[in-house]
Amino acid sequence: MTQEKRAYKRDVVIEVTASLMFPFILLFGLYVMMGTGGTGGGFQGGTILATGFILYITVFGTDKGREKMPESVNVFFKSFGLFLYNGAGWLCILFSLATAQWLNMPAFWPVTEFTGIAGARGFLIAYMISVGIGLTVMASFVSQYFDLSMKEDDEMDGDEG
Amino acid sequence: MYPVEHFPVLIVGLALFCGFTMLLAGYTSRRLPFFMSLAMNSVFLIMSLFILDHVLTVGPIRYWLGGWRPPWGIEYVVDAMNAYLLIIVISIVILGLIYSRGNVRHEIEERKHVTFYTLVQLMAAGMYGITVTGDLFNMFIWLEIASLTAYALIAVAGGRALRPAYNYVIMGSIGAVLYIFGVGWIYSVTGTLNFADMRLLLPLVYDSRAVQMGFAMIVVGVMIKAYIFPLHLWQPDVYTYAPSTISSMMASVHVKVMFYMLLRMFYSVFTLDFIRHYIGLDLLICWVAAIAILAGSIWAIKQRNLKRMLAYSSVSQMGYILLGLGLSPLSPWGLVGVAAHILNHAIGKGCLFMCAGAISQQEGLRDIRDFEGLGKKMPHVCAAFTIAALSMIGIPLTAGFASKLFLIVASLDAAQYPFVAVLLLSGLLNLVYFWRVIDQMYFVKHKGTENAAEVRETGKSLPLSMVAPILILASLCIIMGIIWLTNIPMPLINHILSNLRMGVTL
Amino acid sequence: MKPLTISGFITAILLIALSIYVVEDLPAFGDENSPVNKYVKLFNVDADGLVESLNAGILPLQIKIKIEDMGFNKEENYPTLEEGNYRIEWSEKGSFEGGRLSEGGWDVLINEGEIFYNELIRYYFIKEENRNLTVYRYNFPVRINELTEEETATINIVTAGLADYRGYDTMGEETVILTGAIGVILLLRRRGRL
Amino acid sequence: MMEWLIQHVLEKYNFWIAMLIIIIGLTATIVKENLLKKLIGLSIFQTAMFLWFVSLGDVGRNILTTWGLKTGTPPILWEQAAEKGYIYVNPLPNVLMLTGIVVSAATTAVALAIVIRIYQKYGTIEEDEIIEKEKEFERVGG
Repeated sequence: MTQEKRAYKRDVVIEVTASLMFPFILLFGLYVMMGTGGTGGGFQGGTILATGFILYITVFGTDKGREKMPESVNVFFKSFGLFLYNGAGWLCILFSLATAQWLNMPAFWPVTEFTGIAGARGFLIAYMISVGIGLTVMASFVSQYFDLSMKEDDEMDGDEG
Repeated sequence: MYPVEHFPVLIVGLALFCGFTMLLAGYTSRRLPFFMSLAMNSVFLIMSLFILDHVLTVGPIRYWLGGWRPPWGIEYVVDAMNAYLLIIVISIVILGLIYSRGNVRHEIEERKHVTFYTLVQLMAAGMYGITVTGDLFNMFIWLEIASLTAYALIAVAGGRALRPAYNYVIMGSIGAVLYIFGVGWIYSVTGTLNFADMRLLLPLVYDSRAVQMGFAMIVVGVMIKAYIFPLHLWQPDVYTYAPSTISSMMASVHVKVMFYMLLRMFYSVFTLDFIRHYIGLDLLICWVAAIAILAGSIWAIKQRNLKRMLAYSSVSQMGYILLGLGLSPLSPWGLVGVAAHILNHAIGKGCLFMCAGAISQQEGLRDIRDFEGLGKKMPHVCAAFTIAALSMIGIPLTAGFASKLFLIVASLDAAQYPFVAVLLLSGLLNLVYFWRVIDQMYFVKHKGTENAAEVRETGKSLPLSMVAPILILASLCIIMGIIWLTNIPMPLINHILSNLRMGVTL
Repeated sequence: MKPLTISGFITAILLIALSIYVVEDLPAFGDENSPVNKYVKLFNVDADGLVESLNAGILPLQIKIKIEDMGFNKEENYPTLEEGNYRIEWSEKGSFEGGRLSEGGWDVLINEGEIFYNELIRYYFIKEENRNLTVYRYNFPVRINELTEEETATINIVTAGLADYRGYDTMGEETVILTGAIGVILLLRRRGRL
Repeated sequence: MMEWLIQHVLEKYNFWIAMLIIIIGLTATIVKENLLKKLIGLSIFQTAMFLWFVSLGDVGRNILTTWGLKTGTPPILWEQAAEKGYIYVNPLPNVLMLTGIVVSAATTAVALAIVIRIYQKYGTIEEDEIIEKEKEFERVGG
């Protein structure tokens, strides 16, 4: 076992509780993020998801944290969240053949067939837009935490003048 | 519902879309983001030409975001001023991107290029958003995106650029929060956030103190962002130590978009009756502008570093635009001067900063004193520098002369003779500090060696991708100077005057 | 006393003076009739013969012309007040409509003409006070509190406001978060592909 | 004077509290030498400004002046609101300030990244020591 790059001594109690709590925090974050019934929206859900990952990274160190959320997945989630939201925008124009405006949700005729105009807006708010916001918020805060928590020793490879 | 009406939102939305897909594409291959950004921005240039044609023929575009009627939802209003500014912003962003091809490889490490181009694209998206929006709070969001990317892009140069970037973050955030504070005040009295709706509801409460406070806070907040004279202290260090692509793009376009916000507040939200309501307010703005012009030029004369001198000269040029804004309640020529100088300064200053970046990259010289014989070593760049400098001074047949002429006609029309004197004196001061550089480049012989043949030929020559934008901008200075004097732009100017409710056409 | 502390002190004094000057025109805290929360006052008209026509459901010409030349007309992209386009409803004092207590007066409902929602929406409000009629215009909260269930089928009005009514702001805000993250990557990251 | 106090201070106590915190934040940003403390002052300034903006939208009886229970309830549709006599708070300032809070968070993140880079380069985050180090670098750099 190579010496993990961590500034503190390992403690079994913290590790076990953290690995136990981690999935439930994510579950609660998903609950808050999606659905019209709940109180939170995309932001609150995304932040709770981010706290789950941040707890994991704090306890297990950035290297194991990187295994849990590798950089490729992180970058993908950032762009995919915004792709969902931005896509919802100009898809409204595409689906309605340039008659509906930018974020005019009922223009999604496949969804409006099933749920009617108000239902279409409600469905897309609850699932497409909130998920988009949540993913971007989670990925951005986790990646900021990775960079800000960079250790002293592995960053001093010469800072340009 | 003309298909063209979708273009403003498509420009901003797809600019964002291209921004984060570049992040994904950059993750796989390093060279792809630059070409994606270049392609997307050239498509936007074509779309913006269509917008201008539609606005001039049919009329302003009013686009309801999300399908909600304006006082309730967000609305995009594109009239002649927006479309004109949008074309300038997109074309300068494209030229800046081409210039950055060679410059960024020299100044920034290879690993950071992907995120660098993503942030440049997001800054461009923020600027397009500010230009096109018709909603007060939406403008704050795009303002934040444009400045947040600018903070990070300045700090990326590392070393000397870190402290100025930090100062810019503090001043920029205070400016943005003051803008929101002002919006809060007028929102608390009228209850809407839409420009057109606010314009109709404000006259009922013109003399309420909340509206005065709102106006003051918004103007101060935007003045910090547009580095107008008393609040410009963060600007010189930022432009000297930032990467030269960023300082050229910010000096020519970023600040014009911030100034456009002030222009939109003066004409479309608080309308000129509000300014005429308080006698002497427009003269106060003119005098602040006059002090800005003179102080900026005097500071520029004292500078040794070329980029710092150009930074101070931008402060004084912003004074010109503010003078035009101050004179416009008195005479319509003021607004013509503002519209002209936004374009002329964008071209001239962009070219000057690009030349400064090229000189510091090729020869590594920053101090004006050791520019001897540069005319021979870098003939193209120095020629372009001279043309742009002449345009800044205001020699006839260059772009700068046209806007100075409009401003002088405006002050004569408004019978404000001290400002004519200020304009002529500042022309002289510009001559002093620009000629000093040209003189060093061409006419000063080497002190040590007499014969010029012994000029050492440095190995690497400038890549074409850097020289091309410089030459394009320099030639544009001349072409635009001639076009402004003919009446080709007259229909556009009449549309700008009528759309901003000046009530009179030239 | 370093110059910085002096300038900080002066800023504090200036801000206190400014707030004393400005506080008079700020709407009171928790006032539900302030322009932000309900409606903004347009003008008032003396109510000689107008009350009967209002009860009959026809907007008197005098009020219509005044609204038009105030700027709320066709050119400025506002719904027009033609004959069949609006309906007048009387609302009792204290009756509960869409999350607020009514003050007793006539509501003018206008068909909005949006693409996917074409029902009548409360637009103007006319109240009678001691011999003259004051005309108000309803603001955003009145519509969103009342019609969110109908229009967007979400219970949480703040989420509906965030994602749908002003959804474009939130997309800009997403980009702000993304820019924050990319800015930090650009400045601090040393390992990894980006 | 007494009437002015009741009408403008008791009835608008939200403005005075927000203004007090704004003054504290702004003076902290101006006075403090340490870069981090400047940033903390700036975020206090921003948060206080958002507090004032949200307090514009509150609805229902004012505790200080009417001593009754508040009648405003969060804007989540609720059947018994009519019987209990609760009215919905105005959701728009809340929506706008959710955006404002996120903007101030992102600005603070980028500013912290810059402060870390300054610390790596100058070894200190006190303003005056940084200026001396810069002069030193200039002399050394020649």
